[in-house]
Amino acid sequence: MISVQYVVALAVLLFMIGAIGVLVRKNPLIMFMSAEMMWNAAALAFIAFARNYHDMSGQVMAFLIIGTAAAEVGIGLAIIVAVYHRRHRLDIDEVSKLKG
Amino acid sequence: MGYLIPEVLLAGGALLALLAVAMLPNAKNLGSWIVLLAMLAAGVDAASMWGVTAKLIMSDTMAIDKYSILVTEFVLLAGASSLLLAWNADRFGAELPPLMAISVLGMMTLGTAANLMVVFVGIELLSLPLYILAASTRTRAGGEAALKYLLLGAFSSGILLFGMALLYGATSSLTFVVYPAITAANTWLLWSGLGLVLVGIAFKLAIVPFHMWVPDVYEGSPTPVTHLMAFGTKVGAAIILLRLLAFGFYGQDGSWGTLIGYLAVLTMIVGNLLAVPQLNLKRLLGYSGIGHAGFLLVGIATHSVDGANAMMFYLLPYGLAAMAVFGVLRLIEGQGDEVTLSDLRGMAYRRPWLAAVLIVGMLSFAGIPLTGGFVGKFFLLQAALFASQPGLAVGIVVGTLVGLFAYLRPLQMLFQRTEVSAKVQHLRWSVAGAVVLGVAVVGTIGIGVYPAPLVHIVSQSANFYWLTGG
Amino acid sequence: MVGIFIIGIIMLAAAVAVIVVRQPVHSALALVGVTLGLAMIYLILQAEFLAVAQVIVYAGAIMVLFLFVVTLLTAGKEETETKDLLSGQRWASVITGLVVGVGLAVVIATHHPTKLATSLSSSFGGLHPIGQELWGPYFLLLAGVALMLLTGAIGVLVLNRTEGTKAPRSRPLPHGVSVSDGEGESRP
Amino acid sequence: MQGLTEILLLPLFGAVTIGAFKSLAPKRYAGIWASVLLVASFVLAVLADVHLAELAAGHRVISGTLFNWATGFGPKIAWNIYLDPLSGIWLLVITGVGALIHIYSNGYMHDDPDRGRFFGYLNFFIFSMLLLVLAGNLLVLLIGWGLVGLASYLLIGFWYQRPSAVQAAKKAFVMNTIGDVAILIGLALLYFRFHTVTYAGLFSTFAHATPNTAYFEWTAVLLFIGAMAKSAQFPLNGWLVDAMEGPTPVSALIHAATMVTAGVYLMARLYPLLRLAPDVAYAIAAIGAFTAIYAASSAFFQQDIKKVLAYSTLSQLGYMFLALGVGAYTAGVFHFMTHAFFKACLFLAAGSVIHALGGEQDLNQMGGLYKKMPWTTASFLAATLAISGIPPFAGFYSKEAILGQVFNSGHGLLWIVGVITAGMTSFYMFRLFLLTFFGAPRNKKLYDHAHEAPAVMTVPVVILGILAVIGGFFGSWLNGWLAPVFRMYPGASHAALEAGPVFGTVITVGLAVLAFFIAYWLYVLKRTAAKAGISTWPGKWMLAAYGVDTGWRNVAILPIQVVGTWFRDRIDQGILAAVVGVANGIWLWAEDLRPVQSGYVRRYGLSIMVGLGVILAYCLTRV
Amino acid sequence: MLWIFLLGIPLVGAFVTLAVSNGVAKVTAEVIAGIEVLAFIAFLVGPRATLDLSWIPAWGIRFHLTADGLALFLLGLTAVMSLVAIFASKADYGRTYFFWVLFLEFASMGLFGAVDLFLFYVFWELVLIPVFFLLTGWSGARGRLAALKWLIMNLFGSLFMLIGVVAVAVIYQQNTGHFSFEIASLTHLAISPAAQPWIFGSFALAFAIKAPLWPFHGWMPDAYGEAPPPITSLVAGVLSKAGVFGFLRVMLPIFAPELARYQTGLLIWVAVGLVYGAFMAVRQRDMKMVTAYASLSHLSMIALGIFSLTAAGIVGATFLMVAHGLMVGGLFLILGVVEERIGHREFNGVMGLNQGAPRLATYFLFFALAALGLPGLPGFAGEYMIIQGLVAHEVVFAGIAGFVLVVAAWYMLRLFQGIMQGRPNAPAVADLSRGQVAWLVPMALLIVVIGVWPAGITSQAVPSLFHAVHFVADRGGKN
Repeated sequence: MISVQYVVALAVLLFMIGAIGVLVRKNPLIMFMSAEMMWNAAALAFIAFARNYHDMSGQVMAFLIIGTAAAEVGIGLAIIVAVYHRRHRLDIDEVSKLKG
Repeated sequence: MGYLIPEVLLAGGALLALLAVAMLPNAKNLGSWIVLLAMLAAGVDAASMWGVTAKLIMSDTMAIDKYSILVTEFVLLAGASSLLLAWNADRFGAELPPLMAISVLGMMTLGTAANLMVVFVGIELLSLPLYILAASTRTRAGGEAALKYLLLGAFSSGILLFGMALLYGATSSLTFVVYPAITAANTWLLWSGLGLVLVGIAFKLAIVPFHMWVPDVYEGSPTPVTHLMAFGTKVGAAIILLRLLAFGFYGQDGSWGTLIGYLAVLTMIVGNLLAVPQLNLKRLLGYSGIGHAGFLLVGIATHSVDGANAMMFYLLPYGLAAMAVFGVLRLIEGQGDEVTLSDLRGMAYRRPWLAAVLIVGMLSFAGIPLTGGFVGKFFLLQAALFASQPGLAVGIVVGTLVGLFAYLRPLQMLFQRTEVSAKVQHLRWSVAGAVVLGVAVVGTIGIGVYPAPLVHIVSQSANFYWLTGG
Repeated sequence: MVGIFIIGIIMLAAAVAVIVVRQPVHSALALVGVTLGLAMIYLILQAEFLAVAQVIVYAGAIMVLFLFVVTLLTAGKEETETKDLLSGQRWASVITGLVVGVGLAVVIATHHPTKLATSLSSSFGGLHPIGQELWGPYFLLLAGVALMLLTGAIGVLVLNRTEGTKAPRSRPLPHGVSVSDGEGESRP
Repeated sequence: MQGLTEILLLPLFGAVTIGAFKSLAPKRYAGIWASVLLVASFVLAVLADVHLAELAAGHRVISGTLFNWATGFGPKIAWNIYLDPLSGIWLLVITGVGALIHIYSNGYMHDDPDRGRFFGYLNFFIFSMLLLVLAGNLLVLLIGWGLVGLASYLLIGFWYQRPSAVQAAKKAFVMNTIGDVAILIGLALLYFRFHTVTYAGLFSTFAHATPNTAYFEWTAVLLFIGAMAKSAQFPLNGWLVDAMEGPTPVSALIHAATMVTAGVYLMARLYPLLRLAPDVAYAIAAIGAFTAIYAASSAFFQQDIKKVLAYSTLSQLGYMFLALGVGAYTAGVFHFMTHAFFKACLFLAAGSVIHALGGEQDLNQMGGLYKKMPWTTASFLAATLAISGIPPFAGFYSKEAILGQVFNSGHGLLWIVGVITAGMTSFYMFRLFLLTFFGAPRNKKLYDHAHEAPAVMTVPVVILGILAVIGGFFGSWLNGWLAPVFRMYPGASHAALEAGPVFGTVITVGLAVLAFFIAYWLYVLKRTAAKAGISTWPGKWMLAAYGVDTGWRNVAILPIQVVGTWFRDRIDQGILAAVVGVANGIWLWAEDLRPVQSGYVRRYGLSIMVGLGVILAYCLTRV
Repeated sequence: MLWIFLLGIPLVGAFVTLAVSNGVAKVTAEVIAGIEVLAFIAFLVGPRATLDLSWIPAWGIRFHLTADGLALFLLGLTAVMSLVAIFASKADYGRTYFFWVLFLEFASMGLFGAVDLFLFYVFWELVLIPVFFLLTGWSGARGRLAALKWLIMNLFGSLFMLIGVVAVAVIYQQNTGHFSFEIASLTHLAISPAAQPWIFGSFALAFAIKAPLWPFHGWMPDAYGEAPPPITSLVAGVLSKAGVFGFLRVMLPIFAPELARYQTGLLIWVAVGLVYGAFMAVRQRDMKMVTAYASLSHLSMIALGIFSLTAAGIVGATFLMVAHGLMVGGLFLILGVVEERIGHREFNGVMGLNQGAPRLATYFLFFALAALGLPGLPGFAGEYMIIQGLVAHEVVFAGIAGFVLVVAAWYMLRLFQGIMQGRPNAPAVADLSRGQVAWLVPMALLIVVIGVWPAGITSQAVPSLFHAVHFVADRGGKN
C-alpha cells in the first residue's frame, strides 16, 4: 500500500518548484507554466487524499482543476500573445508601466 | 433546484446574449439588454426567496440562506451598474455583457458556496471573464493589467487549490460546513491548509500583502470592468471568507480572528496610506478598495455575528459609493481611459450635480455621517468593541484618518476656480450613467439617513450559525 | 511503491527543468514530462479516468497550445532571458519558496491520515463513478467548467481581434494565430 | 424710586441721542443739549437728596430693584439702586460739578470738530459715574466702575490722532482693569461666602463675623486694589498723569473731581469690611500717606501745568485714603468734597489758561498772565489757597480734619508724613500759581495773544472758586448728614469729624505759609526758571515720578511680551509645525512606500509568497 | 413639530438656494435664514417641543432633539449668526456658497439640539463638511491647506470620539442588556478602570480640538485667517462652541465622576491655554490672529468655568458661549470689513482708520470692548460667573482668569488702537455702508441686551443644568 504521505510530499515539492518558478523566471510563458504546475500539484494532492479516504469528491475536484486549467490557459495564452506579439523579448519585467 | 433559479437565469441570459451578439452583430445594446433583464429577473427571483429557511442543497455543496440572497442582490447590483457604465460604448466590445454576466454568476456562486469545489469554481468563474475584460479595449495598459492579473491570479489560485487539497486531506471532506462536526482536532495540516486558502482568498479580496495587483489592474482596466472588480469581486471574496471562517472554522476560537485582525489593521493602514499620493483617480480607488477590504476584514476578525453582519452591511455602502465615483469617472473619461486628479478641476462650477455625486461618493468612502459609509463604519466599530477588540477600532480610525487625505484631495480639485479641465468642459451625460449615479446617490444617502431597514435586514439574516447545528 | 518513487524523481527533475532551462521550448517539453508523470501517478492512485483526462487535456491540448505560442512568440526574437534586474528577487524567491515548501513538507510528514479499513472498490476512479458524481450532485460545477471553457473561447476571440472588428465574425477558433496585427500598441 | 432712575437715565439718554444724531444736528447743539440734561439731573439729584433728608435719620435710604441681573447659580443678583447720604454727596458733586464742567466745555471745545462725540462721551461718563454711586450692590457698582473706566478711556483718547493720547488711554484702561478684576474676585469671594452682594445684606452679616481672618483680609485687599487702581494710589498711579492727554475739562471732571474719588467712595462704602480687616485698613492709611508725599514730591519739578495738578490730585487722594485707613470716614468724604471744588476749579482755570495760550501747557512759556486774565487768576488763587490748607479756605478744614484724626488715632508716623506733605503741597501749588500768573511773560508772542476766557467758561470757574472758598464751612453739616450712614453698621468709631491738637494746626499752617514764601522767593523774587533743577538727580527722579512707569514696564509688560514672543515663535510654531509635520509625515511615508509597488509582477508574487510564509508560520505556531 | 421646521427650513432652504440662479441666491438665503430666525423666535415663545423619533431601532438609536436651556440660546445664536453671516457675504460668492452656509446652519442646529449620542455624533461630524468646502472654494491662497487641516484635525479627534461613543453604548448594552444612545440614560456607567481614561480621553480630545483648546489649535490660525469673514465668524462664533458645548452636553452627564477625579488636571490644562492664548494675542501682528488667539483664550475661559464643576461656573460657561459667539462673530466680521478695505491683515503700529471711517471705528470698538469683558456687556457677565465658580472651587484659578482679563484689555485695545487710531499713515478708507450697519446694529443691540440682562439666559439655563447643579451638590460642592 502506498502511503499517501509520500505522494502528498511529492505534490508539495511540485508546488514549491512551481511557486519558485513563477517568481524567478522572467518569461511569462514559463511563469504561466509554473503556475500550471502548482495547479497540477494540487490536483495530485487531491487525488492522493481521495485515494486515502476512498472519496470520489477529491477526484471530481481534480477533474474540475483540469477543466478549469484548460480554459485558463486558453485565455492566458491569448493575453500573452496580445501583449507580446510586438515586443522584442518575452520579458515580464518589461510590462511594468503601471506602478507606484 | 428551485433555489438556483437566479443563477440559471443569469447563465441563460449570458448564453442568450452571446448568441445574440454572434447572430445579430448590428443590433446595438441587444446583448446588454438581455443581460440586464436577466439580472433584473434574477434579482427579483432572489428577493422573492427572502423568507426561505436556511438550508444546504445540492448534496450539501451549496447553502441557501439570507446571506446568499443578500450577496446575490449585491453582486447583481454590481453587475448591472457595470453594465450600465459600459452602455453604448463600442470600444469595450460586444462580448462585454455576457462576460460580465458570467463573472457575476461566479460571484453569486461564491455567495452560496458551502463546499470548496464550489468556492474554486466560483472564483475561477469570476476571474476568467475579468482577465478578458481587463484587456478588452486592447490598450497597452489594459494588456498589462490583464497580464498581471492573470499571472498573479493563476499563482494565487494555485495556492488556493493546494490549500484546499490540504484541507481535504485534513478533514476528508470538501464540504466545509461540516468541518466543525468532523474534526475537533487542530492539526497542522488543517491549519496550513487554512492558511493557504486564506492567502488565495485574500488575494481576491486585496488584503495586504496580497494586494499588489489591485492598483495596477484597476488603473489599466476599462472603467466599467474596474467597477465590477471593485464592487463585485470584493463582495464575492468577502462573503467566501466569511463563509469559510464562520461556517467551517467558527469553533476554532480566536486564532484565526487574531490573524485576520492583524491583516485587517495592516490592510486598512497601508491601503489608505498608499492612496494618499495617487494622482490617477482609478489607481486611487484601487488603493481605497484595498483600504476598504481592511475594513471588511474587521467584521470577520471580530469572530461574532455582529461582525459578520457589520461586514455584510458595509459591502453595500461601499459598493454604492464605488458606483457613484466610478460613474462620475466614466462620464469624465469619455473616450479615454485615464482620469487624473487635475481632470476634475473646476467641476463644482461647471458640472455642479456631477460634482455633488462625486462628493457624496467620496464622503461615503471617508465615512462621513449621513452617508452609508459612516453607518457601515459605525457598525464595524460596534462589532469590534462588542468583541472587546479596541485595537481593531483604533485601526479603523487610523485607517480612516489616513484615507481622508486621499479622498479630500480630489474633492478640493472640484473647487479649483482658476481653470476648468478640458475633460470636464467636454463632458457629456448619458442616461445609463445617470441611472447609476442616481441609484448610487439615493442609496448612499438613503442608507446614511435611514439605515434602519438595512440594519434590520442584515441582522435578520444572521442565522447561519444554526445551519450546521453547531 | 517503487514506481512512485522513480516516477516522482523523474517528475521532480522535469519540474526543476521547467524552471531552470533557458529555452521556453525546453521548458514546455519538460512540463509535458511532468504532466505525463502525473498521469502515471494518477493511474497508480486508481484514478484512471483522471489519468486519461490528464494526458488528453494537459499533454494533448494545453501543452500543445503552449508550444504553439512559444514558437509563435519567440520566432525572430531573442530567446534567452536577460540578467535578472530585480535585485535579490531570485534568492528571495528561492528562499521563501523553500521555507514554505519545507514547512508544508514538515506538516505532511507529521500528519498521519486515518486509513480506512475497508478495501477500495474496484471501480474507484473509473469512468462510471466519476461520471455519476459529475452528472449527479456536482452537475452545476461541471456546467460551470463548461461555462469557463466557453469564456475561454470568447476570450481568445475578443483579445486577438483585429482593430475595427466590432462584432465576432465567423473567425476560426485557433487562438491568436492570424489576428495579431494592429492591436496592442493602440494606446492613445 | 424718587427720580433715581431718571437721574441715571437722563445722561444716558443724552449720550445715546448725541451719538445717534450727531451727524444730523448742528454741532453746537450737542453741548447745549448735554448741559441741559445734566442740569436737569442735578436738579433731580438735589430733589432726591432733599427727599432723603426728610426721612427719619435712621432710615435715610432709598432703594429699589430694576430687574434681575443674573440668576441660576445661587441667590439672584439684581440691578439694585440705593441712595443714602453717602451716595447722596457723590450724587450732588457729580451732577453739580459735572454740570458746571459741561457748561464750561461748551466754551472750551468750541472749535473742536468732534464736539458731538465729546459731549456724548461726557454724558456717558456721568451716567456711568451715577450708576457707580447709585448701585445697591457690588456687582452693579462694578459695572458702573468699568463703564467709568471706559468713559475715561474714551475721553483720554479723545484726540485719537495723537499717539501719546492713544497710549495714555490704553494705559489708563488696562491699569483700571487690574482694579476691576480685583473687585470682581473680591465680590466673588463675598458672594461665595455670604450669597449676596447687596450692601445691606453683606453688612448685616458682617456684624456677626469674626474680624481679622484671612478671608476678610484677602477680600479687603482685593477690593482695595480696585480702589487703588481707580484712585491711582501707588503703585497703580502711572496712568493718572498720562491721562492729562485728554481735554482739560475731562481732567477736571474725571481725573480730579469725580471718577478718581470712586476708590474713596468704595472704601467708605465698605467701611464695615475694613473693620473686619484691620491690617488692610492700616495698609490703606500707609499707602495713602505714602502716595500723598510721593506725589507731592513728584510735582516739584513738573513742567506741564496739568501734570502738576495731576500730581496734586494724586497727593490729595492719598490724604483721603489716609483718612479712610484710620477710620476718619467723614473726614475723607469731606476732603473729597472740598477737593472736588478746588481741584475742578484749578483744572478749569488751567484750562482757561491753556485755551488762552492756544493749547500751550508748558510752564516755561507762561508768566504774568494775571493782567490778562483777572477772573481766572482770582479763582485759581482761591483754589490754590484752598489746596494749600490756608485758613479759612475749604482745604484747610478738610485737611485739618484728616490730620487731626490721624493724630488722634495714634498714627504718629503717618501724621508727620501728612503734615510734611501739606507743606510740600503749598510749595508746588504756589510754584505753579506764581509761574503761571506772575513774573515776566516768558513767551511774548503767546502772551500777546492771551485773553480772558469767554463767560461760558469763566462763570463756572468763578462758581467753583467761590465754592473753594466757602466749601470748608459745610463740615459740620456734612458731619450730621453722614452720621446715620456710618452708624448703621459697626466699625466706624472715628467716623465723625474730630478736631486735632492745636499745635498740629499751627505746624501745618506754618509749614504751608513758609512754603509759600519759599516759592515766592524762588519764582518771583529770584525769577527761577520753571525748568531749573530738572537735570539734577533729585529733579530727574522726581520729574519721572521715581520711575514707577519704568518699573511697570520691566516688571509686567516686558515679561509678558517676552513670554508671548517665545510662545509665538517657539511653542506655537512648534504646534503648527507638528500638525503640518504629521501630515507631511504621512505623505512622505506614502511616497516612500510607493516604490514598493514597483510594477513588477514577480515582485508582487514575491510579496504574496512572503505573506504566505508569514501566515503559514502564524498558523503553525498557533496550533 | 417645531423641530422639524427648525431643522427643515435651512436644509430645504439650502437646496432651494442651490436651485435658484446665482443672482438671487443671496437674497434667497437671507430670506431663508430670516425665516429660520422667526422659527426660532416661535420656538422661544412657544412650547419647547422635543422631537423624539425612532431612528435605528436595532441599536436603540433615536432621532431625539430637545431645546433645553443649555441648547436653546445656542440655537438662537446659530440662527442669528447665520443670518448675519449671510448678510455679510458677498452676493458674487454664488449659490453653492449659500448652499453650504445654510447646510452649516442645519448641521449646527442639529448638533446643539441632539440629545442622542449617536445623533449628536452625526451632526458633530456633519458640521465639518460645509466648512471644509467653504474653506476650499471661497478662501484665500492657503485656503485649501486650511480646509485640509480643519477637516483632518477635527476628524482626528472625532473619530476617536466615535470609538468612545460606541464604547459607551456597548458598555451600557452589556450592563443592561439593551441598547441606548440616549445621553440621559448613559449616566452612571460601570466603565472598567482600564478603559475609562481612554474613553474619557477620546471625548475630551474631540471636544478640545473642535473648540479649539490649547494645544490642539493647530488648524485654527489658517482656518480663521483664510476663510471669508462670514465663515470665520460662523466658525469662531458658533462652531467653536460645539467643543465646549460637548463638555456640558455629553461629558458632564456621562463622565461626572471622572471629571471630578481629573478636575485639577483639567483646570491646569485649560488655565495654561487661557494664559497662552492671551499672551499670543498680545504678540500678533496679524489682526485676525489677535482675535483668533483671543478666542482661544476665551474658550479656555469657558472650559475653565465648566471644569470648576460648580453651578456658577457652568451657568457662566453656558452664558459666555452665547455671548462669545456674538462678540467674536461680530469682531471677525468687522475685521473682515477692515481687511477688505485695506487689502491685508497686518497691522503695524498706527493706521488711523478712524479718520475716514468713524462708524467702523465705533462698531469695532464696541465689539472689542465686548470681547475684552467690559462690565455691562455680556463677556463680563459670563466671566464673572465663571470666576464665581472658580472662587468656590479654587481661588488660584480665579486669579489666573483675572490676570488674563487684564491682558485681554491690553491686546484688544492694542488691536483696536493699532488699526483705528493714531495719525493716519494711509489714505482714508470708506466707512461702513448702510447695509453693513443694518446688520451690525441688531447684533450690537442684542449684545447689549444680554449684557444688561444676563438673567434672560441664565434663568433658562437652570433647568437643563439641573443635573449638573445636582451633581455638584452631591459632591458637597459649595454653590
